[in-house]
Amino acid sequence: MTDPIQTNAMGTPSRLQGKFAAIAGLWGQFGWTVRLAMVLLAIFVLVALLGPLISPHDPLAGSLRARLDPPAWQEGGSWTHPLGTDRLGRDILSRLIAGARISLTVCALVIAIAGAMGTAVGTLAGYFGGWTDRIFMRLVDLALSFPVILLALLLGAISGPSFTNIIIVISLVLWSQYARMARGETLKIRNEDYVDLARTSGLSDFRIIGRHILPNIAPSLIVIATLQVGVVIVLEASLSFLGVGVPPPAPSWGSMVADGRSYITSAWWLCMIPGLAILLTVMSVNIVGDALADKINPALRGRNI
Amino acid sequence: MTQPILSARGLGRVFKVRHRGRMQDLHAVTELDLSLEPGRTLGIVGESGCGKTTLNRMLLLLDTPSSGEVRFRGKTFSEMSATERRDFRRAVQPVFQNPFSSLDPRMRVGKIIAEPLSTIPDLSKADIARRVAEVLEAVGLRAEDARRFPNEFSGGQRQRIAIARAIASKPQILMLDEPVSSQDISIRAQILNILKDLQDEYGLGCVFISHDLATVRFMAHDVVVMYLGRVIERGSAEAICTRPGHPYTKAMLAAALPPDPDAPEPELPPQGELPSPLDPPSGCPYHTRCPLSMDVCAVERPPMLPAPHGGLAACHLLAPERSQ
Amino acid sequence: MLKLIATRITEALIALLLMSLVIFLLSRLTGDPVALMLGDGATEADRQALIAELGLDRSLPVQYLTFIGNALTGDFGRSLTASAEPSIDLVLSRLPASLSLAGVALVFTLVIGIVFGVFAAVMHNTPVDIAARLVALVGQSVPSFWLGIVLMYVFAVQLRWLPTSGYGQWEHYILPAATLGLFTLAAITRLVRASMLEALGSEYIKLARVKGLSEAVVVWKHALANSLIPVITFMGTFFAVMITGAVVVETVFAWPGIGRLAYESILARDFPVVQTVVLVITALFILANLLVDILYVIVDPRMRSRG
Amino acid sequence: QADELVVALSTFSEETMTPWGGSGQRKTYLDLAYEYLTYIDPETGEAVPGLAQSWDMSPDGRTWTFHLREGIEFAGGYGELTSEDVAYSIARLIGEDSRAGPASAMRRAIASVQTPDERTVVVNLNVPDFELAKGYFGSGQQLGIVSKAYFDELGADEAQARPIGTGPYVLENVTSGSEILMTLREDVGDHWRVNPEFETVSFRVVPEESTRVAMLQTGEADIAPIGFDSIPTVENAGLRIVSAQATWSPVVRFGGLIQTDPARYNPDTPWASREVRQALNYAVDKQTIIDELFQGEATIAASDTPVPAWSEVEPYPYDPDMARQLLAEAGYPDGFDITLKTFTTAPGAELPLMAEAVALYWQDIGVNTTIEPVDWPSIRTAWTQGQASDYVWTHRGFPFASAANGLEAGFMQDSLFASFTSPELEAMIQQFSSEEDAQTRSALFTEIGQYLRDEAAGVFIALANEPYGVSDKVGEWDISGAYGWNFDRATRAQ
Amino acid sequence: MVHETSRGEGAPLLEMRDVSVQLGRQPDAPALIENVNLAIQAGETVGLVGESGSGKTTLGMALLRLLPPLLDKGLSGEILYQDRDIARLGKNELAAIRGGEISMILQDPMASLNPVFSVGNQLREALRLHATASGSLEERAVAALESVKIPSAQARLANYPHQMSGGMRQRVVGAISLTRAPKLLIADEPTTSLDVTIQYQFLDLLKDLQRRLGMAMLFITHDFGVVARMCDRVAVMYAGEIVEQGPVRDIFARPAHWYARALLDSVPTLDTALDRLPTIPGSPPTVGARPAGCRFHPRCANAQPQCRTAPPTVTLGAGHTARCWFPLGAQAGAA
Ligand SMILES: Nc1ncnc2c1ncn2[C@@H]1O[C@H](COP(=O)(O)OP(=O)(O)OP(=O)(O)O)[C@@H](O)[C@H]1O
Ligand SMILES: Nc1ncnc2c1ncn2[C@@H]1O[C@H](COP(=O)(O)OP(=O)(O)OP(=O)(O)O)[C@@H](O)[C@H]1O
Ligand SMILES: [Mg+2]
Ligand SMILES: [Mg+2]
Repeated sequence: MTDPIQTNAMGTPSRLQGKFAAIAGLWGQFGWTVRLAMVLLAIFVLVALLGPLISPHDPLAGSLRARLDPPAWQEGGSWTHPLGTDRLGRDILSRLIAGARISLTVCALVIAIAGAMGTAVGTLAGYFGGWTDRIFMRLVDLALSFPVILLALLLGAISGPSFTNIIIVISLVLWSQYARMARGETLKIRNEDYVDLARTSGLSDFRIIGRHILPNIAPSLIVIATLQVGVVIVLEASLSFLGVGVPPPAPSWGSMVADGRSYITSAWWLCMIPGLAILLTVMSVNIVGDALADKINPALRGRNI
Repeated sequence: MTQPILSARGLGRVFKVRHRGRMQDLHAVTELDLSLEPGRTLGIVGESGCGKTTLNRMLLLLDTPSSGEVRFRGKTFSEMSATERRDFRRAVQPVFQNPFSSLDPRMRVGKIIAEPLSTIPDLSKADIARRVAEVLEAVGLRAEDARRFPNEFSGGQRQRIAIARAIASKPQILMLDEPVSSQDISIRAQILNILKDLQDEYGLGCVFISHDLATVRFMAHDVVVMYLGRVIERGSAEAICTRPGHPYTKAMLAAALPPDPDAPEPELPPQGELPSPLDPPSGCPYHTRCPLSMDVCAVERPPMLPAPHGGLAACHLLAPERSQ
Repeated sequence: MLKLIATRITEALIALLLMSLVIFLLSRLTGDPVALMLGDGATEADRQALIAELGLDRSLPVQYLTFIGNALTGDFGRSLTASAEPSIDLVLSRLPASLSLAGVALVFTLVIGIVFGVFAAVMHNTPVDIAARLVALVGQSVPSFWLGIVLMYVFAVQLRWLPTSGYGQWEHYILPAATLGLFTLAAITRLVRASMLEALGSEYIKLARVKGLSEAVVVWKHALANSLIPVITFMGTFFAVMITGAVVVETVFAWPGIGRLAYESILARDFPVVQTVVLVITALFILANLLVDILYVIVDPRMRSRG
Repeated sequence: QADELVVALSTFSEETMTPWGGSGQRKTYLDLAYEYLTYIDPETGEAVPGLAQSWDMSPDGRTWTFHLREGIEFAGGYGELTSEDVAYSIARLIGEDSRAGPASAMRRAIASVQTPDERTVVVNLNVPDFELAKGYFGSGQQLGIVSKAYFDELGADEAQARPIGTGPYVLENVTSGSEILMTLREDVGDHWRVNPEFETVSFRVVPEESTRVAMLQTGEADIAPIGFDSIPTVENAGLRIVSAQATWSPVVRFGGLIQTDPARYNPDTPWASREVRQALNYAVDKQTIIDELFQGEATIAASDTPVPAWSEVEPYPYDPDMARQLLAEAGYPDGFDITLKTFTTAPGAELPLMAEAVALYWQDIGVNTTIEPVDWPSIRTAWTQGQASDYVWTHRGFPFASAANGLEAGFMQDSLFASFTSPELEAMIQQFSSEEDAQTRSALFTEIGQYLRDEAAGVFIALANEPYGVSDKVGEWDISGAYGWNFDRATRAQ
Repeated sequence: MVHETSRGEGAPLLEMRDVSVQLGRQPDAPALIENVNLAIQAGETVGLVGESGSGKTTLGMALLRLLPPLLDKGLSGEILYQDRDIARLGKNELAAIRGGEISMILQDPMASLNPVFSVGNQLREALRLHATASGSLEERAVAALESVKIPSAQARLANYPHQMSGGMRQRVVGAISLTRAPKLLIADEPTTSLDVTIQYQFLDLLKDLQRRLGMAMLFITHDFGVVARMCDRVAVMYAGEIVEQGPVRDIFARPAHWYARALLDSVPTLDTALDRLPTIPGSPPTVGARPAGCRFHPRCANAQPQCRTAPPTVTLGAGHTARCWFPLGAQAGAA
């Protein structure tokens, strides 16, 4: 029995149910690997969001006396630090949780910046063609293939590793992929008859881009964005290794692995646990991304790098 | 004779294309004249690549002619004021061949149909909704369908939506570029009937583009036959489909196979390859395929000459000195 | 074809100029080599003398133009730190190590990636496919330095099959090449698998089967030839990925390549070397892309008529 | 092979082969080829005879006379060592094109060099230097003696690619960025100084520490510098650790305390107050840092730089309450914000980690620390340009080759790398530099150490060792203090 | 015509018995085509007409087992060719039948040629398999192109598909498909993407080749004009079923199924000016949503309650059958 007042407040129930059914239907279409990956990702996001609430310790506070404690199940470990402690005696689990938040923030910001930049460039280039296209695309070619890591190092060396730098640098590496994708998709959609029809209806170019082009290229861009989450995490880790990653003491998963690398034989959990977290997350993201690509635009499958 | 509502004079379109490593001119449409009177339907036939779509896009002002001009109510686009341009956009509406690409998959049908209305000032939401319902019913769909998305419709239904959209702004001319060639036979007949009804009901003028003479015959009053970007014959639909004057039109008629196992063999069956528009033949563009080709055909391009059916055809055989 | 190469080279030169400017400006933003070269106890007068000696007292545009002018005559300046060795010599001496490693990684990546990709596609949804996809997934999910260290510990320290690091014999190539290549191997496997699946469903494959061709010819000739086109497109990016990876891998495996040289000279603010490394890398990259373009024309006849 | 000693280093620095061609870091490999006028006794820290058999100093410390050992042959048949060679080596080291670290200071100090005979070198100084023999001319510095004949014969360009010295090894081959291979001189027979056992010494550059550890574990390297945290790993692998004792001192330096130079003095920082600086010292539990981060391979530093003479100075104890109290007295009962910049060098890979540990302790007394990793050139540039005035940074101090020079470089406003000055301190140093009496000098020196400690010129953490992993292929090998690697003294295990 | 001389008394060249194709192996999976029974005699041309989505291509693909894996798993029934059941052959046996015994021209000439190999390369590949032929490979390739009336055949061998026009490509596909003189050719809408004048010429060419090689043909199309010109017999498909089949003249003159009749009527013609076209209301059902009973009944002008149950197959003349409760011809015959 539905309460009429509640129904009114919530909007038409049938539509809500419809949406729910659609999501459930989509869920049903995926295999168990994809579902597992989705659950893992959901946990990852949840952990990142809840962060400080569920973290057993302050991720930045440590005690040198309790450094390099092994995980609880190892000999010498204790449940105070279920995953052990790091080089300064900080709780690894707490840092992992805080790291999820940092990684998520980096991913979100990079994808927002690179996505916005790339989409703008790609869409304009694709839509207007001609010189705009040529200039923009040369730029993209350059950015896409130039070893931006050197720029990253320079930037890092100049102003020191900082959160802003990481995001700028990774965005610089990744925006071009969106640009290429957005351009390709825009070219396709520009030739769709409904764009011509919009023009014969007297719509301006920018309204056409806003109304027809962007909504239609969005799904492909979302797929790219999904797949790039993994790229961002791995790239950040590499930059951390080179000393220009997320600056300490903030724990990013990448810097945790990088910092723990010398302990691979003496205190394996230092780099293995965050390494595993990266592996699982990135794998999940890629699995989900591939599955989305299959549903949204099969041509994108396997095309990300 | 009434004043034409839409006309073109000396219309030409040259594309620059890269071919064999060089930039070359591709003459998609050349020196084309036509005029459309209110309430009449002009059929344009020709084989693939002869420039039909290019012509259509120029008439719709989606593409700029390389030469010649398009006039709407006697004025070229550059002569029109902003209001007149808006009037033009409302008065001339297209329907394209592919109903799948004509409808934005992310928009509800109602919004798609309302798009041509969105540039009209002083139109209330209710007015728009009413108009959308009206046109949906006019093409045989239901008003509720406005809330659905295009992917919930079959090809035939989509083409109806495209037509509904085209008539939403109460246009005076429909530009129809092969509106049924992607449709199944049973659907094709339905759409053709709807278009014909609309024509009668609203007194719409139409430009009907097709490669199928039989459909053109059914839809159009007058017919223009194009070959390699040029008009080679024009006349009434009945005349062109029964007493064509140009050998190419004859070949087209012959190739349109009748659904009759015992149909007689045609006298002038088509032959030869369609020449590349990048490298059009000299003289009469058709002479390379024409079974009746004469020496002069390769040298001199025939002018439009009066044909026995009362129209005009560009064939040396119709020259007064030869027609006897 | 010639025209393609000509336009490419023109574009390349513009790109080079652009790149050199960017690097020039960036590298001069903070930190200077003078501070590093001055011994403890040096005074302000020492500093000024050294600055003048190195020509760092001139205005930036003058410095840049001098650099470009000299570069045109083949003189890329001398390293500021190492007793003024010509920076181009330094770069060239490190180049073979990088190129040979990239070459080995490339071959390794291509051969295994293509074979994996093809089998995964042909045996779609079988354990083979799943295994290939897993490898591809893992390959794209691990940071290369981590992979490098893990591989080193497993194969060199634990199993003692291979040397940990160093440069010289063929054994030295295996671990760094594998580390460097795994990421691209994964990418190529995915790419080949996806485009093979696409190709196997295409009409021309049906026609090939209709002809009565054996399955091997259908797969390895008809489907694969088409699937290689996206792989070639990827090759352009491959180079960039290699350089990125090289900085890391060369550090981990003590490989004397230009990635590490770039990294070290950035850290030392050795401007001429930084500039030269970047220019050489950019030039190499442009060369690689030119090669890719040519390869394209060879593999995809449709590109030929585009001139 | 058993005849080869493989040394994995974190860097070759510049790969140049002349003593004046670059930094002192190259001494790791160059010291196999070049020798010095004097060597430093690791026990006493005093100079012992090297290529110079004996030396005299004029009482004013302005004239030094070195008497060369006889019968010392250069490698490659370039003849016997003469005073000409020494003069040439000095001239090159202080020449305009020299890239050696002490070049500029030596150029200022040396007025002339005379060679009255084949075996005698007389050095005239512009300013008194009572420690020239163990300082600039000792094995801890860069005055390796080259053969003048060799340079005359081949010309400067050719000759500098290949080191020809009196040392027991010659350069065999360089693979840029990868390996420097030294082989034993054929005529090494009865070398005056050492009796090397390894036929070849191969230096490999391996920047990544975990790779060096792996190489030790697999036996690919015999000697390699490692991080403190790798000590257990290396020991577990059955290898031995040899540490260079107290070769560097991790310290936190304060910006803007060049009180005698208005351009580099920033009185507005909280740490401009001595109480605050002391508080920041009291707040840090240095012993725990040493036990945990340095694996016990260090001792608490009382003052700047590892100097034996300062061992009597009492370090600040760990006393957070005292620290809080001092802060309150200085007007910061709730603490303040501070930026701590940090970087890595070799040795000194632990500096960022130490920075984090220090930050943890400071946090305890309410000093809110932001760590900012930078790289060494940035900070060094900011430092030389007097722009490092509103933050503090981690640094590593090195032992003074000569006390006077060290003090002048670190605590006089003339020096670009001064980290702390005050009028009293400069006066003390001046007095010390011109004091001719050894006893008084020593007392003055200790006084300066005490002053630095009391002023809390930095947060002195530790005098740290430099651990090396050593394989069981190596029998005896000891590293003597700073800059004395002694790879030519390494023996083969039985 | 050929079939008059070659039609034997014996078994047909190819016979489909209850062929169905489902989306996968599960018994309740939706079927793309259902219980198709169709026989092709040696040398005859059978037309298969129907609207888009009715299952024509699926049927053609099923005959050569070219369906995508999922559909191939859902194939049931028997496809008897000579003494073999194609539905049960393995990969190698299929390769042996394809090209030499049964060949196919695919729907889309633009996509049927591999874009990265030259035309000559692709042609020679097929020729090489034709062991019995004489002459050098090169000569045979030229001859093959000439047989499909491609001018300057020698030069064309070096061309790549994208360098040829659609009509030319379709002829190359024809040449490749016919190199090994198959006994049966399946032509899946070989002319839909061609211009009318080019289509006319290609149809003539096909007819000519068929006469020369004496092969049978299954000609898939949706164009009644083409059927009339090319075929001896015709089968009409609707929603995955063959609703009517018989000799061409019978069906054009006296269509029995209401669908076939309506379809024939709704085509505009050249010689008469009409005001309105007769139409079939609604649109064909999609695969998952096909109605029970007679698949056509929701759109049928003559639908009766009975039509909701599966209709019988009625015979209306020699080889002329229809699946309808109320066939048109039968009423006429009864009257
Ligand atoms: N944007 C363009 N750039 C270059 N060439 C073009 C362009 N648009 C059309 N063409 C060329 O112009 C000629 C006419 O094309 P158009 O599309 O007008 O033909 P059509 O008669 O509509 O053909 P179809 O029946 O295939 O639709 C063709 O040769 C075509 O390749
Ligand atoms: N692989 C597939 N998976 C699912 N459905 C399919 C598949 N292939 C075809 N279909 C569906 O099966 C039905 C029959 O398709 P088929 O291609 O055989 O029709 P057709 O008669 O050849 O149509 P057309 O005239 O358009 O070529 C269509 O509704 C199509 O959507
Ligand atoms: Mg067209
Ligand atoms: Mg089909």
